Amino acid sequence: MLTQIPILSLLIWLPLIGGFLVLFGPGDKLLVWSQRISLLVSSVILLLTGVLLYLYNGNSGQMELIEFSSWIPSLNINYSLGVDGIAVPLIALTGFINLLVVIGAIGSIKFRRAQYFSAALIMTGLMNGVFAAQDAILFYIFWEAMLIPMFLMIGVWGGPNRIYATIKFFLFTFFGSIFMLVALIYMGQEIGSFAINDLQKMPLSMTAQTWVFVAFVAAFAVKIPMVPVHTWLPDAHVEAPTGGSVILAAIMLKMGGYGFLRFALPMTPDAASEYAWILVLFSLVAIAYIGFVALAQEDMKKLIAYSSIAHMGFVTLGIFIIFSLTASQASSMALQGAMVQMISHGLISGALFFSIGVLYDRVHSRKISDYGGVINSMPVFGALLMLFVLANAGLPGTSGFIGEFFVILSSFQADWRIAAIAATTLILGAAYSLWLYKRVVFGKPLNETIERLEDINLREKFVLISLAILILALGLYPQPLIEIMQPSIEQLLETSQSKIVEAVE
Amino acid sequence: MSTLLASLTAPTISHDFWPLLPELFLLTAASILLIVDVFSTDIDRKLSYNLAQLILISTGVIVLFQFPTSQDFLYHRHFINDPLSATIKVSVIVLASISLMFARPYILQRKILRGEYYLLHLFAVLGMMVLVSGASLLSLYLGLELMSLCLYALVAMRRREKLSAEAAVKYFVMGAIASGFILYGISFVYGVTGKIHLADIAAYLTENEASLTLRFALVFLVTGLAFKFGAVPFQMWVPDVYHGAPTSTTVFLASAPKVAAFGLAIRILVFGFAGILADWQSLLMILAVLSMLVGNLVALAQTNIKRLLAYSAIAHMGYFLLGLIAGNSEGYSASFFYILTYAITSLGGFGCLIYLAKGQQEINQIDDLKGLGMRNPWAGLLISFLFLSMAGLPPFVGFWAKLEVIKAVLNSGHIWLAIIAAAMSIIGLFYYLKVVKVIFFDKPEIENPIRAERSLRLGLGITGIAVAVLGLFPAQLMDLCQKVFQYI
Amino acid sequence: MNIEAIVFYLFSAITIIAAIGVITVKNSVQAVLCLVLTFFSASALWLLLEAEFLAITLVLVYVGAVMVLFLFVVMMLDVDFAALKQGFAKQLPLGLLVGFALFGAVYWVIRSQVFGTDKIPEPAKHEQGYSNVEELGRLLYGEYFYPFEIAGVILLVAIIAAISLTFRGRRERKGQSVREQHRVTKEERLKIVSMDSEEQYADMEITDTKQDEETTL
Amino acid sequence: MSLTHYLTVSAVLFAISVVGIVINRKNVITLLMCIELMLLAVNTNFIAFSRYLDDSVGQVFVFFILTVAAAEAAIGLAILVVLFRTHRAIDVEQLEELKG
Amino acid sequence: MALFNQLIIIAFAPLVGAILAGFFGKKLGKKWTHRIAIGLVAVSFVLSLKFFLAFLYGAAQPINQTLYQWASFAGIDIQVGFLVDSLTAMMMLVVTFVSLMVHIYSIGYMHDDNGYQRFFSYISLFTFSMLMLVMSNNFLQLFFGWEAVGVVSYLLIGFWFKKETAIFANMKAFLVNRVGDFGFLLGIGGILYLFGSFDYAPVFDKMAQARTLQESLTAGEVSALSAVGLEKTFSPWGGIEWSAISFICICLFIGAMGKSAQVPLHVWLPDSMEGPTPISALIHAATMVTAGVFMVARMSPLFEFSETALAMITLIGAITALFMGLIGIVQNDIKRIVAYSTLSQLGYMVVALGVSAYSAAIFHLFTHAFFKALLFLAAGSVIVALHHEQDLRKMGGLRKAMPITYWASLIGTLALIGTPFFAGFYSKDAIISAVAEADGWGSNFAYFAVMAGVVVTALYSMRMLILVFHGESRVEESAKAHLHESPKVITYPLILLAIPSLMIGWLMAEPMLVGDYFKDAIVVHQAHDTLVYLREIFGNAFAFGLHGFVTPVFWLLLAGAVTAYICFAWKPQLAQMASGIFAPIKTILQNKYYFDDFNQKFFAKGSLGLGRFLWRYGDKAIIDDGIVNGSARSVAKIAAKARKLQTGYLYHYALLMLVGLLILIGFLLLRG
Repeated sequence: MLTQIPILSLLIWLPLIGGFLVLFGPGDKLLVWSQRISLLVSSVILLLTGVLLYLYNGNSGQMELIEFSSWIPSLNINYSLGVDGIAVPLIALTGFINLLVVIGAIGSIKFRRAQYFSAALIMTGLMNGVFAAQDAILFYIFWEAMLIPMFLMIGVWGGPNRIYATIKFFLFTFFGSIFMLVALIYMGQEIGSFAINDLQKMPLSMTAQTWVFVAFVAAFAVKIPMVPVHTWLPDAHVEAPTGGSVILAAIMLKMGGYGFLRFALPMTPDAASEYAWILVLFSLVAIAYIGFVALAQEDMKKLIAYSSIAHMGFVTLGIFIIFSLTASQASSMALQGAMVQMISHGLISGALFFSIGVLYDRVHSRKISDYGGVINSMPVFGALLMLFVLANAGLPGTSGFIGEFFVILSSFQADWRIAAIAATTLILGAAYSLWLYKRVVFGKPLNETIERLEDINLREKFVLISLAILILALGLYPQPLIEIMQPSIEQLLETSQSKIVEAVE
Repeated sequence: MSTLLASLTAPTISHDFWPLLPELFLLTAASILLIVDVFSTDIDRKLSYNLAQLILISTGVIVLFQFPTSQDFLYHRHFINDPLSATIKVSVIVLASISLMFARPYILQRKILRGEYYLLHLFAVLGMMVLVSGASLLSLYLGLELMSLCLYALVAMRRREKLSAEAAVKYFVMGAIASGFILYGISFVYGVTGKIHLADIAAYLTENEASLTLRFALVFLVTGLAFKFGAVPFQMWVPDVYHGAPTSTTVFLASAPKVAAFGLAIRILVFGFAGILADWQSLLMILAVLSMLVGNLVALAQTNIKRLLAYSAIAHMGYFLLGLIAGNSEGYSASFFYILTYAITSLGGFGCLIYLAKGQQEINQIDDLKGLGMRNPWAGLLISFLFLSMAGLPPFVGFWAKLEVIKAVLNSGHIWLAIIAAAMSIIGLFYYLKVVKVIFFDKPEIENPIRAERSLRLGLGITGIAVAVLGLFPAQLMDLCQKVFQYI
Repeated sequence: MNIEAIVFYLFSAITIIAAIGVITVKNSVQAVLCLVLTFFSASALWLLLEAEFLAITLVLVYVGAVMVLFLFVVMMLDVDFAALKQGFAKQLPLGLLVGFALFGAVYWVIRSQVFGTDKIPEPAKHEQGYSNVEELGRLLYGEYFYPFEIAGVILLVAIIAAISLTFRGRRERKGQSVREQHRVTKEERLKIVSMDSEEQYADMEITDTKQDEETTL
Repeated sequence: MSLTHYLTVSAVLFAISVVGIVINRKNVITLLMCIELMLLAVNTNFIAFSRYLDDSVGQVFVFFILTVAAAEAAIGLAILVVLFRTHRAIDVEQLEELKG
Repeated sequence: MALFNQLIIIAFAPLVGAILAGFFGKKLGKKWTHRIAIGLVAVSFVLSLKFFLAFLYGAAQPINQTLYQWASFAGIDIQVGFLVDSLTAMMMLVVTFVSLMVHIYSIGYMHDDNGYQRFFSYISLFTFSMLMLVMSNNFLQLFFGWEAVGVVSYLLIGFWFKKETAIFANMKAFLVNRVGDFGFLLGIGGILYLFGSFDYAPVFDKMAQARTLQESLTAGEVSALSAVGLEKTFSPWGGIEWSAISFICICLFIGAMGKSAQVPLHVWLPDSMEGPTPISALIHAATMVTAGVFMVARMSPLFEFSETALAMITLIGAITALFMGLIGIVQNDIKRIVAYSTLSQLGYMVVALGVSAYSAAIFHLFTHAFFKALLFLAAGSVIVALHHEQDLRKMGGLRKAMPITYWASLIGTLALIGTPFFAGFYSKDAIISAVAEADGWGSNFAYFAVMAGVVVTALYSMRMLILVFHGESRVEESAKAHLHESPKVITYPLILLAIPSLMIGWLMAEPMLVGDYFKDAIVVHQAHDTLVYLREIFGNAFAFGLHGFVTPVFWLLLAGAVTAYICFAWKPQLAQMASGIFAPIKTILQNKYYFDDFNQKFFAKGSLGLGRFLWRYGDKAIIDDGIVNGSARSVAKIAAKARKLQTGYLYHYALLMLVGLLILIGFLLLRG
């Protein structure tokens, strides 16, 4: 019976409908109602992702749970959904994070709460759409539409400089993706189909590939974000409300990586392989350069934001190092590393932003210098934050380790110097993470406010502990996740073979 | 049988007037309304309004009832009856009807002569209907003038307002010059080909090489067209007129005439001058690029929302032209889709200014929208839909419009145009976002909620929801836009 | 040089000089008169081109009606023509440049290599008894009935538009609009102004519906 | 007389009207007159072509242009009146509130 | 019970203890917390002892088994599993024994601390991590344990998180260790690259093949390696090529340098004394810091193929052994002296590794674990007795009040300085003789260093002993009043540790040093075997002890001890005088050769400065202000300019329209 339900459509539309229901419902006047509906919908989403994991077979590496219905026949754009091992974990992550965001918002958002819930829910639906879409235009629609609720989320509930941040965020992302749209349309109208599968198979000359690849990079590099188009991220993160930061860091950034895997690699493999070195270079810059920059931050959120950039550097490194690798084993490992890093960073950065949110709700400051000795009054919180910080520093046994480990090891196969630069994260990551922890959590209580802080309540405990459990579980036993992804990664490596055809022009 | 044969062979003078029924009906009904209005004592002219709406709807229904399935040249080939003309007629009627919804409360508050205002609307619609059915340069010209004269008057209708008068003068003078250019061009076309019927001109062009004089004439025609669209460098009137005109007129001006002008463009360029496609293509390219560039850039510097929308309209015309540049039926249908959806969007975009206007107080500055999202979340949402649609963001219809024209232009091989269009839409996004920002993020100066007339709510609702619904289900409209070009 | 050429050159010269006059003379009344002259001489040229009906129409309709309307408006508007000194010196060079360029461009496509007599010879004069009016009438009421109808509508619209724009009618009726009264809000009805204690009632304003300022001709 | 002669006259008229519009900074009425000049140029064109093509259509066209021009003049002057009522002037240079 | 299940119990019992103590400590109460924790560690200890004895009597075979598949894809299998051989068994014994002692000791030491349960949780967790490290059968798990002990060490150093110095020290420790891990990770990368596997077994198999080849064919190293396909090289830049094995070994050793605190990555260890004393004994003396030594010994099949790496190890070890000992002389903090002594002893071990005397190194590790833990715990006992006073200058004459502690310290000190028959003697003498035998690069310097180290060790050890327990009491009055011997929970571990410090040497020297206890675990090439001489003269443990009295080592030792006695007990003025004469040297020593200052100024401040610079100028100025906002600004500027074109004047509009027309015409004409 379970196999009959259109699970992917449900995952997209249920949150959307829920979101609009909350938006147009009684709103803050009947807050309890809004909260309950949001919680209910979020729980059902999580349940549905469970069903998805159950239904997903994943041995073939092909798309599964395909849904197809004609949408715009004249342009041959279809409502076509499907998932493979790359998308499934990301959808699961989305469902999970969404529930936490909704729960987290109950206490920390003070005004227009119903609208906040609805923004979160709508965004979840759209993000699921991004991961499930099998039609390039459908993908693009979700991809762009997602910006709108995020734009509002940062703009309405954000910090003092929110407007600059949110517009910057929107423009940066749009800047990248509009060229991707042109590229997609170009490809689509060449072969008369926008199905991602067809686009992946389509032969393209080197020139065309190069241009399309540049467009893809523009879109995905901004999203992920890569140096030097990363500067929207610190601003957006700092100004966003906790939930916004969490969604942004945990899921939205992943879309860049997802896009590289789903579009750039299989559609333009030759161009990608030709220019991979540039992206590898920038990934390394992200890791080392941003590591230092993170060290200098005085704002907790900014620090985590920069650390996110550095961590996402591993994703791009893992993705593009495969072109320098000869052994398929190593390529698999690199992509596995990139994927695991995405999931794990989703959990860890989510956890860190939640933690900062916990502090912010109490002290109303994000400046590191306003804290000190938090552990004296908040021991449970301190312990959990310790775990997250260490995971952020890539401690083995936490999920943060695996991705970095795989990526470093596989890039060693290409060139040990790349691995050496990437491995500096071991030092830099530990330095900025632990220094942050030292300044904020350790030490004598800085002032009376800190001394009188209340430790995390049940709601916050639920959020943080569930994240902690996942971080540890993934770190200690990543095999289930790896098993889901492996066939699809193999498949991806296969499709990413050269497809250059010197078309007669 | 014999009579049938006779009617086929004999040069017949009698005409079948059924295809002309919508125009005839509209004219007659408008004339009746004129009389009714004269004798009406109601200061609000409620009856006139209702009648006007009724007339529009009936006309629309008539058009729909006799929706043509073929392409017929009638009345000594001055009139063409084809799906394209019928579709444009219906859409113009719908747009006019919605803009009357917006106009009603506005003109009531500002003591603009009511009956005449509706009448001029009706006649403008009649002009557009004539225009899009024009099969000769003469009937096209007359239709254009009928439409334009009504619009000149509508712009000046707020007679005590300095800006309105200024706008009217500018519009009139520039419009007259543009008509002069078109006529000058037509005179050369006539001089070279000896024809004024589009079909004849097309036939001439297939038989003969186009002379320099003819191509020269084409420049004048294109200039006139560009003026009507408000494409750079013939855009100067757009911001001033949109700004100075009564907002209710701006609503109308920014929507229906654009669609009609599209019909004009198709008639002239495609029906008449398809033979020198390469020439007008390259001319339109210049216009398109300049429009996108100037429109978006200058819009960025605006603080007045009407002017912002005006410049955005200029930019949109640039995108719209991309479809025409493609020079095939796919491109034309893309442009048609673009102009239709843009008309709906801009209708709502300007309409929201009326919606927000409070009494005599006009909404002019972007900042006047402050906190709209808080004062009236529904309106805030719908208005943001409109603006985001203009920015071309999915899932709104503006996205599909942009997608189609970009697809068309890519299809014709002008990749650089697509890239410019994409780059410019980034700038475009910025100022639309600025508006959305003001709506949702800024604190309002007045906190009390907005109460608006039913017709306003209806108008805004229709446009806002249309933008979203068409965004989700654009297929039908796209198909329609493609079908109407099946005869080309 | 035959008589036709002499007439052509004479009236062309008058037309052009008068046209220049239109845009250069300072006085509007003089300008209108210049325009009248232009029309007259142009109608002479039209006669040369055997468009008798139109030539006469031009004089009758244009000079007789439109130009009189112009004059009427010029006179009616209480314009201080002294203030309307033609200050075109600044624009002049640019204007001339553009004008010449335009003319040059046009001339390039109508030059005698294109439209000379060798290319398009002048057709034979019409025979005796040919009626230009009849010819036109036949066309207008036959083949061109549809445009003709539209032209009628255009004139109707012109009437409506002109009247509605200039019509001043009775002063605004002091009628009540229930709609407006219904919709007025508290803020509009009463503006509370903070005031000093000694001038108790002085600053209190009641803002009601503003009376529109009337302008008179 | 060749066609070119007539066309040249009308081209000159056309150019004059255009120059008139460009250089006129003061009087809106002059603008209206320039427009009439422009139409005159067009009409002359049509009639000349009509003559040399030996085809009456051109004249019919002129007939309609004259009609429209009359209507246009009427509306133009009406607008002028409106302008004068609001501005108490018909100065082109004063028409600059709408800009930017 | 299957052996493998016993191993699981050994490893996970402490983890269970840690979880119970950590999460339910508050509910269990102090008493039950330590009972559970100690009980579970005791279980581990007993089972470890069983394994050790089994290996000692040659009754056991190495066990190599997978616990679970951690990750497996594309032909790469990464698992969590145990490899237990003689080396592991010995380490397990050391870890569990010392840990057990420290657990017991902590009952007394941490009695009044608020974080009592937390402390037990941490040390149990540490025990688990350390066991995972030593029992690992693959590099990933090794790295896991490696990092995990680092983290627990981090947590424990910062146990008193209100103390600014403590939380500075723990961060420093972690970061310096991370520098080592950087190398370690690259080493693992090299292993994967070279051997295509994370497991020890295939690596050792390959190396064994190479070794057989090398020894049978008497071919050179390189050709032997190339015969098994390991001849790859790395090129850091043009022209220069490093052999892959050397590269890997050096990288791995960098990891070891971090963990085992070798110069220049030693700076964290003295500072780590900010933590509670029991953990100094457990982590920073007995177990964790020796992980590096253990790792190198474990990797002996690899290191044997890299002369370069061995030479580097020798050199670094020698420097550490001598120079860190020197600092110990001028320290006044009781724990720091022991810490520097630890550094110096670690240097000895590393030197031994460098000269391929792996078994000597491991044996020293073994004995050192006992006596150094003993010394730390004894120092802790003193500290507790004096109410957390650590300054030597405020001690003295404690012998009377604290007899057990005194005797324990004495035994520990004698063992440390290498008095014959004590535990340290056997191991240290073995190292010295091995170094004497060695002829590799740097071995001469190493020999000098270890010999000089003997004097130095004796000097600072005796100095400490004398200043703490002998002479006049300088104890503050307040503390003097209730000065008494520590409670039994403290003294019992001391006694229990004193026993092996006394005896373990002559009990174990024979099997471990000259016997074949490590035959299955440690590989030494014949050409490198520096313990040959020792084997020749060893005879039996007793004879070797007697022989010890006639070696120069003993006389050096005596010289050091006597000097200490003269300077600090008999004629304290002499010490004053000496410090006057050697003032510059003393300053250098007191400033620890300025390592800390350099690190603080160059690395800490430098990276922060670099970070700030990059942020301000790279991110903010160039990217954000320059490119992002700059382009936005210039667009806005152009927009404002373009806006001016719309002048509002009709004639301009008309003009522009005409110009536009002309442009279009011109374009058309140009187009032809």
